[in-house]
Amino acid sequence: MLRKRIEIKHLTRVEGHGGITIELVDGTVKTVHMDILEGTRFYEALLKGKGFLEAAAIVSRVCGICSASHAVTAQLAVEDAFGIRVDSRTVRLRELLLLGEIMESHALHLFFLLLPDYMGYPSALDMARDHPIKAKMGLFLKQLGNRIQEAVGGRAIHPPNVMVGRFGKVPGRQVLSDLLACVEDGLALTPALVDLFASLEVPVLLEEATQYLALSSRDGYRFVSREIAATDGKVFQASEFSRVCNERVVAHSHAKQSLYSDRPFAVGAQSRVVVNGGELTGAAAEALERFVSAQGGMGRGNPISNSMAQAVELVHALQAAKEHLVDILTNGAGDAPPETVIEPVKGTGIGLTEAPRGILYHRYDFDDNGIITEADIITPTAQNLANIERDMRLVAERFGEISADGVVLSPAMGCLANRDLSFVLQVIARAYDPCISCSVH
Amino acid sequence: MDQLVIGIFGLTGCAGDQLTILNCEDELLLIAEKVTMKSFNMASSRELAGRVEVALVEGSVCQPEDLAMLREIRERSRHLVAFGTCAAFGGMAAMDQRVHPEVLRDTVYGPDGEPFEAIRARPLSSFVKVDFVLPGCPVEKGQLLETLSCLLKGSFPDIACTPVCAECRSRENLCIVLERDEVCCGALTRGGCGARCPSLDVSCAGCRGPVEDAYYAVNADLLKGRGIDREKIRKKMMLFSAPAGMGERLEREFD
Amino acid sequence: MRILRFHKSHLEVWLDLIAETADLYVPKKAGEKAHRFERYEDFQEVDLSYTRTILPPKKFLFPPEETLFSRDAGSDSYHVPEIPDRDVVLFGVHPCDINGIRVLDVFFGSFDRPDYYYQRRRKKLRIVGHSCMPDENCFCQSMDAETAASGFDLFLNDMGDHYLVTLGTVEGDLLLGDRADTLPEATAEDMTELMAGIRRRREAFTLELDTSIVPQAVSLHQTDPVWEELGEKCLTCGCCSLGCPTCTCFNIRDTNTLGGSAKRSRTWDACLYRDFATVAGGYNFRPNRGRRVQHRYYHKQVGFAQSFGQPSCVGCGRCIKMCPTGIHFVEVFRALQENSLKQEMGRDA
Amino acid sequence: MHNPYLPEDWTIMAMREEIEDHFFLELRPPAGSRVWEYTPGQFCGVSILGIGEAPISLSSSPTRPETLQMCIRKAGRLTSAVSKLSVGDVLGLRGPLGKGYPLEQIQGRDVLILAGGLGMVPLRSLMTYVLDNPERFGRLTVLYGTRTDLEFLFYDELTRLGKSGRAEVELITQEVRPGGRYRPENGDRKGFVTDLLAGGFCRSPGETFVAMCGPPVFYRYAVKTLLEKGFSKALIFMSLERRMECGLGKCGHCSVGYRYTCVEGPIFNYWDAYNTPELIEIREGQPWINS
Repeated sequence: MLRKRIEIKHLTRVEGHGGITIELVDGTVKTVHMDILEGTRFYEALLKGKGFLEAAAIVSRVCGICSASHAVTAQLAVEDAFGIRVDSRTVRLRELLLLGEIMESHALHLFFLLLPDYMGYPSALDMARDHPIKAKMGLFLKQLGNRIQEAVGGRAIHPPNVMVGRFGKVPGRQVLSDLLACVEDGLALTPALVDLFASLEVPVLLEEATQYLALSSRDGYRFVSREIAATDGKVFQASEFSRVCNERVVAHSHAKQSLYSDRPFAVGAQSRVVVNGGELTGAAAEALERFVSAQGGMGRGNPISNSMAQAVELVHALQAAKEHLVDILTNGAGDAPPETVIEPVKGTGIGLTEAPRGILYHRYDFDDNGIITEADIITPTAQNLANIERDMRLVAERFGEISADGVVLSPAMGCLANRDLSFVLQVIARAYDPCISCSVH
Repeated sequence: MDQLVIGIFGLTGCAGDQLTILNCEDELLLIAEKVTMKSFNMASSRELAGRVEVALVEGSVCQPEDLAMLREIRERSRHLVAFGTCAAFGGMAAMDQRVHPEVLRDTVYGPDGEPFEAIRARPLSSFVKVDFVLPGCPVEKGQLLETLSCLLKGSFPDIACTPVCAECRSRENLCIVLERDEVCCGALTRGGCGARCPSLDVSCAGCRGPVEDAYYAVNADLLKGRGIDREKIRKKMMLFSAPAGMGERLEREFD
Repeated sequence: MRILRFHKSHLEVWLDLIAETADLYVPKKAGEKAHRFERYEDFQEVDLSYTRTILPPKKFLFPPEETLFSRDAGSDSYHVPEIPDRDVVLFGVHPCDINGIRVLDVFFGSFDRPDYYYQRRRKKLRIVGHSCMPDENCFCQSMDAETAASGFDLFLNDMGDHYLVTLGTVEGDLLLGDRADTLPEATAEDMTELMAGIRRRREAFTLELDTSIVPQAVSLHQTDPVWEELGEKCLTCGCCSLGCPTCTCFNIRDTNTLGGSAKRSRTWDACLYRDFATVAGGYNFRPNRGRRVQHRYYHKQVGFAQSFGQPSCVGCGRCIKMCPTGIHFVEVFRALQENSLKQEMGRDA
Repeated sequence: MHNPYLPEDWTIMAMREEIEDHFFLELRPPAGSRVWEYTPGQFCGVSILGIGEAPISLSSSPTRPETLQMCIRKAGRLTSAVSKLSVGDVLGLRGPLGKGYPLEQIQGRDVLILAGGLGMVPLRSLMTYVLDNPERFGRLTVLYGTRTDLEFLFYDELTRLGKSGRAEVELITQEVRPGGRYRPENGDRKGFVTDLLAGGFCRSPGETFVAMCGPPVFYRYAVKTLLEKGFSKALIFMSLERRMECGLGKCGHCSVGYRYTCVEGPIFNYWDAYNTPELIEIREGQPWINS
């Protein structure tokens, strides 16, 4: 019996500490583990006994990259529990904040974590020396996302301005019009952005049928909704989500894993584009069409397409941010936020958003005083873990034996040609843009 | 001149402080020009071993692996910087030190989980010598750049240790405690953020960690005197203002 | 001094005119109860009925943060930043704050070492005073600061539908423009009314500090338990100092840029902060909270007077109003005086 | 208008590690400028822009006007940075600051210099000044004590001076360490600096001018002995350390009671020191004002 073990101790250019272990016996893949080595902070336990006012400040610290999503999702959960309705400006500002986060996160991933793989550099800073224009485009888009988050959330990371029912201070007219000007500059970059990512040879690693889940909305391409759609045609309500994704503890990882009908599923940019792509308009819709025609569709199970979906979402985020800014500037910016009287009610609240990496779910149970008695946080990366392992297993089965022994992948694999299996596995992991802090919280 | 070699490491945390380095979009290329960044796993696949002049260590020690890594980093580094509030004070994960970590573990992982060693989050200084503390959740970009600039000159920066109130008053904000009778941790908390939250009309959560002589009892009395519920005060102060090891003092001064 | 009659209906036109040639700052509402001196933009925002602003006018002369000088990478000369050339007109300053500025003038001009940065801003500052009515925290009359004998360019006495404007300086005269020569002089009746107003105001004070024995009370009771009690009550948030019209302590600190340029700047500091008296090497001359509070009280009422002939406190009441834990400046001295009285009686008995 | 916050760029001409972590520096003024006029006992602001500024006593005497000398102890950020400089480098200087010794008052008197540890740094300035003006002063006595003999500053200079007969010099140390400078053959003694005061070494204590500098505990005991021996409250001068930033009596950090030590000090006579709140705690457990 010939045993082989491929071990990647530390994944790089992902957020957090994670590794990959694969065991092959006589050329057959026995186990594939995405090892999540990150330390646990026990957020769900820390939340117990805390007041509803502190929830967002606490959970935003789960992750530096997705902090705005966590903050907004927490407030949505609180508002759901207490039956608080927020005004339309607050709704728009929250979406704007999430769009800023999408821009920052996607630009970071596309330009800093992913592009170096395609261009053959160990890091974006190395790449920037030879390709300053590409680097600057990435930096500009990333900075724009941060500017939006600073202006709306009060800080690029862990936004303190997101409060229950309102914003602490609504950004002033001047701030918003400056942002609008920057967004216009960003929109002017979109053709170059789409050209850049359309020019990459995206290797088709896999074409196995994949189950995608995303929040669905019938009024445009949105990041907040209380309905979840699966690509098998089923639609679920927020309250059904924890049952649907069925999160459970696994032995090899501090992160839990999820299964949909006992099978792995994917969430994230690619899932959103597959589920809601029809709602895209303008340049974002055109970009999607271009990527689809180049790669034969987003929903064909190739995880590498996730990056292209992120590029599409970057274009969409710029368009949507403009729309929100124009609306807020027209209908009143900077005025005092509405006073909301918050009366805690005993019960349960659920918050759902599309974080950059997919569906983010918060559920809190409150007592009469608004103290949290039970908390549940299901993060997108945790949902994706089982699917990442599935993809790795499939790739390892297909290419593992030959490439691990030094035979390289075919040139048709684009940037993956001449690379060994462990590199390919890392590329798969990075394609999901995993956020390990989120997955272990 | 030899380039300054900095190592960037993350223990258990949210990566927000490392992300703050990448968020210096305007300065990033200049930083890359002047500073060699080693072990910046989040941004680079270039794993560089060897000694570093300065190690920026983010996150707190939450598991035995963190501790082993921290000790290795200390060995490799001439200076070690506690980078962010988790590293400096234990951060959010260090609150509620009285609760046994196994209770927390079982709450999150339930009876089915494979038992792993659960320890409570501790700041770096509980285990190794820390040469400089750059607090913040996340660290302030300006202070980060100041630290890097100062390190290029061979020194650590001169960072204010006055409370958030100093900056809040200088910005002529309305005092949240006086005007709204809300819990605000400004007087307990290190400034340097420009009173970011009170300037947004949001009370200070204490995310930059406590000033050297944080005085919980007075804060508690003051807020209780304004009719704020005792538990509310305790909870708010627990978030950040009472880092690992100080929580007990808070409890004591509270009763 | 010449006093002119100025009808309020002309105020807006006048302010607009001043704003054309100078940087004009006026009291505006900040939230429900507070005020700030802010740039004049819209006459509707001007609220001259305010009691006190959050920060006193010292922010215009001694800003919370000020760059002293900088040097570019590779350069061998220091660069001192310019300040705007236009005059700064502060409109609606109350007598306590005018007297506060007089204290600053004395202090920043002291020891044959005038403060360069203060002086150059001071030269550009024009002060238009405004009469006021005290609230429960005002005790300026106890500190001899309830009227401004000088220190203003113009002073507006509110007489209902008109002002009686006292001309203080030629710059004040110029601020009035052509009006200085066309406005009617105050009549004898006006003066009677003005005097009556001053009396009414004097009677409106509810807070009083007997300053006659303050120096003795402070000097004789350094070990009074009141200081330790204050130390226990003080948050050392520093709000009393930062908001004080005559507190002037600052920190000097250097900062750098990646490009290699560096600057030295100063920011407000307060003697209540722990590290205020810490020397290099770590020794702290005032590690104890009570001592720090005591130092502040001593310095305001006694120490400053010993050096400069008058206490630096002008009785504006900001430190009382702004103390989150309710430490009451006047009550502290009362307690000291009572303690000394008790001791005396104890001795007699 | 003169801007007293701006430093001048002086050049390091000589630099040596006098004792461990203590660096002796000799500086020359910027081209076209001359060394300031100053009085022994004054200090200056030493700075490297970007790192900070620190108050440093002058160790040289205005009688030797070509350069300024000082001795910097590596304690904080600035002094650590200074310790890494070398000859030819530039240092920002601002001064002279503070008030030095009242030279008119010393005129014609015997001078007793009493130093504890690092206190020798500013006193060297006065010592040199007195030696350079022998016609204006009476007898010079230098008594210098340290905790260990590793800490003797200017040892060779002081020993030479003692042997020259121009002054009476006595060195004493509490502890002899390997590699230290203690040499019994030079007359060095073991013990406390106050031991040196035991003998009847002064012709007329009441008329002698005393300049002393050292750590707080040194003042406490030395002053007591001096007063017992009949030295005058008005003629005992001490150099006191406080946190000085601006050196102009503005920033407030050095203020004690009603005094700004950076402009009214750092040299105070005993009476002032005793009667200024907080300035010095002469007697243990004493309140900060002696009423």
